Amino acid sequence: MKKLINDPKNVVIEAVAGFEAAHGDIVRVSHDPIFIARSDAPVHGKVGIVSGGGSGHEPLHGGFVGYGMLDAAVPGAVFTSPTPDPILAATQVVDGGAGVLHLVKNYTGDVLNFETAADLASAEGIEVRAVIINDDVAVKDSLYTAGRRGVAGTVLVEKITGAAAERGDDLAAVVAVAEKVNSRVRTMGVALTPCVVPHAGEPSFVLADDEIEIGIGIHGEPGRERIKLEPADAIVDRLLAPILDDLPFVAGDAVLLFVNGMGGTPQVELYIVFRRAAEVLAEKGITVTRSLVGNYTTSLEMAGTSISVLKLDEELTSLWDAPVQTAALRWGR
Amino acid sequence: MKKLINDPKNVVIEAVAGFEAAHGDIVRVSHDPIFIARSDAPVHGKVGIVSGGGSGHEPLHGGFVGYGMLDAAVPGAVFTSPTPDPILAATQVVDGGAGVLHLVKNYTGDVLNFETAADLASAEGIEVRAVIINDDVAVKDSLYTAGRRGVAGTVLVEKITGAAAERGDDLAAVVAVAEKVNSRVRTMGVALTPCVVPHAGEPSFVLADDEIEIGIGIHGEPGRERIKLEPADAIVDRLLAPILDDLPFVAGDAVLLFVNGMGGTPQVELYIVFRRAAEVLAEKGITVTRSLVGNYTTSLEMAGTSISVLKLDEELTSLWDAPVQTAALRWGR
Amino acid sequence: LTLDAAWTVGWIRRSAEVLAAERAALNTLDRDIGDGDHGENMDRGFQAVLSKLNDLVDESTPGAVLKLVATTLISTVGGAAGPLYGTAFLKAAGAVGSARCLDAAALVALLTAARDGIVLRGKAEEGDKTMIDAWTPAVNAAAAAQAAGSAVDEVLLIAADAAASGAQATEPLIARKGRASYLGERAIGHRDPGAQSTSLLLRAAADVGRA
Amino acid sequence: LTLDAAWTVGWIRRSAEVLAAERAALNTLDRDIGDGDHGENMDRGFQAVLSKLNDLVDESTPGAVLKLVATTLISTVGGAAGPLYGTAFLKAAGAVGSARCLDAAALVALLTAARDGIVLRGKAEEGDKTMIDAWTPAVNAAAAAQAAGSAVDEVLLIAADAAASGAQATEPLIARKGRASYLGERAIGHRDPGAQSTSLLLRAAADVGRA
Ligand SMILES: Nc1ncnc2c1ncn2[C@@H]1O[C@H](COP(=O)(O)OP(=O)(O)O)[C@@H](O)[C@H]1O
Ligand SMILES: Nc1ncnc2c1ncn2[C@@H]1O[C@H](COP(=O)(O)OP(=O)(O)O)[C@@H](O)[C@H]1O
Ligand SMILES: [Mg+2]
Ligand SMILES: [Mg+2]
Ligand SMILES: [Mg+2]
Ligand SMILES: [Mg+2]
Repeated sequence: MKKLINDPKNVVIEAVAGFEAAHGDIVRVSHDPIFIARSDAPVHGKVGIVSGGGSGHEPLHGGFVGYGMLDAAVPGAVFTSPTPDPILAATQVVDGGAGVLHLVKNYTGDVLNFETAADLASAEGIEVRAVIINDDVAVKDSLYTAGRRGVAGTVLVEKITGAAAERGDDLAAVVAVAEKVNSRVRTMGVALTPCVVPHAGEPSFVLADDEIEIGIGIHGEPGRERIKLEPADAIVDRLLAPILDDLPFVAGDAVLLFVNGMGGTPQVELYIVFRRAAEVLAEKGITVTRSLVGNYTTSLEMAGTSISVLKLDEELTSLWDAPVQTAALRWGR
Repeated sequence: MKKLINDPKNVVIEAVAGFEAAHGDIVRVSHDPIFIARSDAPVHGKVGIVSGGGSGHEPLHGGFVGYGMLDAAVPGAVFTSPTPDPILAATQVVDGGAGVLHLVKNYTGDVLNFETAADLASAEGIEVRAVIINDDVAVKDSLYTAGRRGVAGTVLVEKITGAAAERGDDLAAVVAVAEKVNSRVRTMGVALTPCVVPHAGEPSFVLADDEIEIGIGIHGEPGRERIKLEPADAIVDRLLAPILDDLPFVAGDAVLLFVNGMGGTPQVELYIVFRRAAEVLAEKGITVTRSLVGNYTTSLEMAGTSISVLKLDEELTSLWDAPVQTAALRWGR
Repeated sequence: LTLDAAWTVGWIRRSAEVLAAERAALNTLDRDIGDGDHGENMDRGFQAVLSKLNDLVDESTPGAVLKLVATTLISTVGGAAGPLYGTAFLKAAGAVGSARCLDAAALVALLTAARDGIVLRGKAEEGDKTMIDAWTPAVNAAAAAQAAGSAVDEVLLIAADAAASGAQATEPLIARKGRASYLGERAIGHRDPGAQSTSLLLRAAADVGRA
Repeated sequence: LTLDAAWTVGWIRRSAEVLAAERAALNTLDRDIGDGDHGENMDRGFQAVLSKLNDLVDESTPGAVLKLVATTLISTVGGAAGPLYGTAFLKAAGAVGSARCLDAAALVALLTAARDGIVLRGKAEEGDKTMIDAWTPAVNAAAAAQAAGSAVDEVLLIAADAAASGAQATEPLIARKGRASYLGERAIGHRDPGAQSTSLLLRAAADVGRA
């Protein structure tokens, strides 16, 4: 394992310190407990939006703190959800009097820790609501399981929900937007190589030189099936089919197509994936009206990609286009 | 070698097609010969800026085409400079009557092919000037060698020069700005793992499990020395010392600190690097007033980083801050 | 054997020792069917507990120790295990109240409350391939032994044995909760890391009890 | 042996064959001290030349063939080798003018012009560890042989031999031009890929000459 780190125990602390040094114009950082907040938090009268989760998925979530997106992000240890303390502290700091929304990826640890923090915040008189993000079609959904995972679609939920809060929606309305985005976005990923968690020092799983993992999770959790490497176009077809069937997406839909890099995949490959995905959608009469390509929800240095498709309407499109100013996503200002 | 590609021969063609599909609002693409131009090119009365080079360094250069930065980018085969034909065609397309500047990284192939294209364009009555970028302190400079390589500092040259052209500077003034940035930026990189060129199918070099290459080039060219893996802070110190000695940077300087990812390095690691670099600069009385962190000049999936330091003044700072709207760098609009 | 505050502290110290020793093994179990951090999470939490234990005042009670463990785990472990074990110790503390010494009945109440706390938060049932599959057999066996008149040290031993069998019995299961539930049939053949850490904790209790 | 247009076409076809066969080997040489694409670049260029050769009219001259090679290489090879070999063939075409057939003196003029073109563009001197280290010995040996009255086939053979020795002689050198110059002492012990491809091209010329 070769990594540009010092003591593995200090990875998150030092990375957050670097983030603060680089982006002091956009964020301020609390070091104990650790969280990243908008430099102008709390914004009076605005619903505060807090997200968070294990580290190792950067720029998710810290890279999305700022005007028009998140008010705070709470990074846990690598691939481990944060504890309630920093979530509570972040919730207090961003509360501008209009309540706080927790955007939580659907993992037992994240759900439980955010739940505890929300209980504590409520006890202090802060109105807190949570929306659970579960866009991953690789996992069968069922009342009897932990349900689907929250993966790259989270970025879209955070951007669009953040825009709704920024325009002044009240807490119920912001919750409704978040639920709407989550209900209309579907994602599926593939891994070509595993990642190595710093403190573990060993790959999270092992793939042969000619194997790929279809339906991989963002923590290196095994996916749907392990198959032999195929041409990019064939892989894209495998990822896209269950996504399109699931909602389902149909001819006439306008969509945002998001090709996400898992961290170790070169940009040329992401664009090759985008090309094929756009082609398939066009064949089905689905129009790509917005797009996003890049490393936005990563799994450390894992090579691979995920494809997310979000069904747009006028409201979601204009919220997507609204100005945003964060370290990792910025336009309009 | 596992890659999300189809036929290795089609990597650049397909990636550019995907880029066009994703960023049609910012660029338009010529497929034969291949180049990427601003959607509103030529901008009448504005100096046109063209850059290019081998593919595999994305987002460099195509990701920097758009308002306030490049007018066109010409991608060659992976790690191979483009031929004169597409450079000439791009030069013709972006010529708005005020002349065209070629920004060329200092590699024999790039210099020669851009030279030929410039000769052909001049023969057609287009005024063309070239600025050669050579920011890499890893290589000893000498009249008797090919000189220093152009590496990640290129991004800073392209952004700031693009802003000068956008504000209406004439060709001589734009050239002066490009030369000024190039003269004030220094870079040095390190590789932890090699990269694999698609058509080669084999790593560009081999590093043992505990070895790193200090002073690596962006095509996997071997660097200054091969050493045992060290903590991130020690590596940063090794990279920064020759950078600071070279200009030299001194107490009281205001600088832009740019930590670039080589493609396969997780963002947490880049911020750990940034943290230490900022700390060392602060100790020396050098103030970081602007910063950039991310994968901007990559070498496919290589793990590693480079640090660039640019000495700012009022003019360069305001040109850096000026609005830019490209696929990979965007602010102010 | 007296289950007083000193015993409780001894149990927790021994647990911290064992979890540190088994850290890598728990990570490996979690890597197979989860995300590979369970050993890391537990070790981080119990090391934090260790440094907190020194702050305890002398005349402390088992309940006070358990409460300190609970709040420390909640604020340092994270992941799924943090809130689940945290709740377990919190409910256990509640169940023993301010008693200075626990008899067999109190011990069974402690274990039952811990298990119920986990079910309350995590909503897992037996057979879902979670830590509950170690807790519930332990609680049942302890309750039966106590009803049959066993002494506390025997109850502890019986609970630890039942937890160990329970952990082992997770191996052939398909998971319905936690990360392993994403795996479907591919979870078969792997032991649940949380069930294993539960087994280690209860074994530590029995071992300290015997010492 | 007559060095007419047909011979020139034969030389180029043979070169394309050899470069395709040696593609991986040239890549490997370039990987050691450059960026690993020299075989790829040369093969791409000469395959493009092959498909252009069919467009040639029957009554073509050596100069016309060389000019076609030049423009095709310039527009398909890229990298350093593209403009350098492109210029070489362009200048060679200029040197032989519209002659239908080349004698030994014309052959030497061709080789000299090619070499001078590369120097003009690349500014390398002998000993800089570039393709010039194959070209210059070849030019010198050819000129000497022609001055001594050798026939064209002998001149070709002598030039090819000299290029081969020249390529081999790059191995102990430190590079002062091209990517290998970044390596300093670490370039020692590796053959320059461009010198090697030059040697292959001139060997192809001699082989076709003999056939
Ligand atoms: N809903 C649940 N109920 C009970 N135990 C659970 C539940 N979800 C997960 N667990 C337990 O938590 C363990 C995993 O803990 P850990 O690896 O620390 O957290 P994470 O899954 O967040 O990485 C599992 O092995 C399982 O025993
Ligand atoms: N200035 C120069 N003069 C002559 N030959 C050169 C010069 N620079 C490079 N070369 C030749 O070009 C060869 C490399 O070609 P190639 O690998 O195709 O291009 P690149 O270096 O752009 O990848 C070197 O081996 C060397 O022989
Ligand atoms: Mg975890
Ligand atoms: Mg090259
Ligand atoms: Mg885990
Ligand atoms: Mg090369």
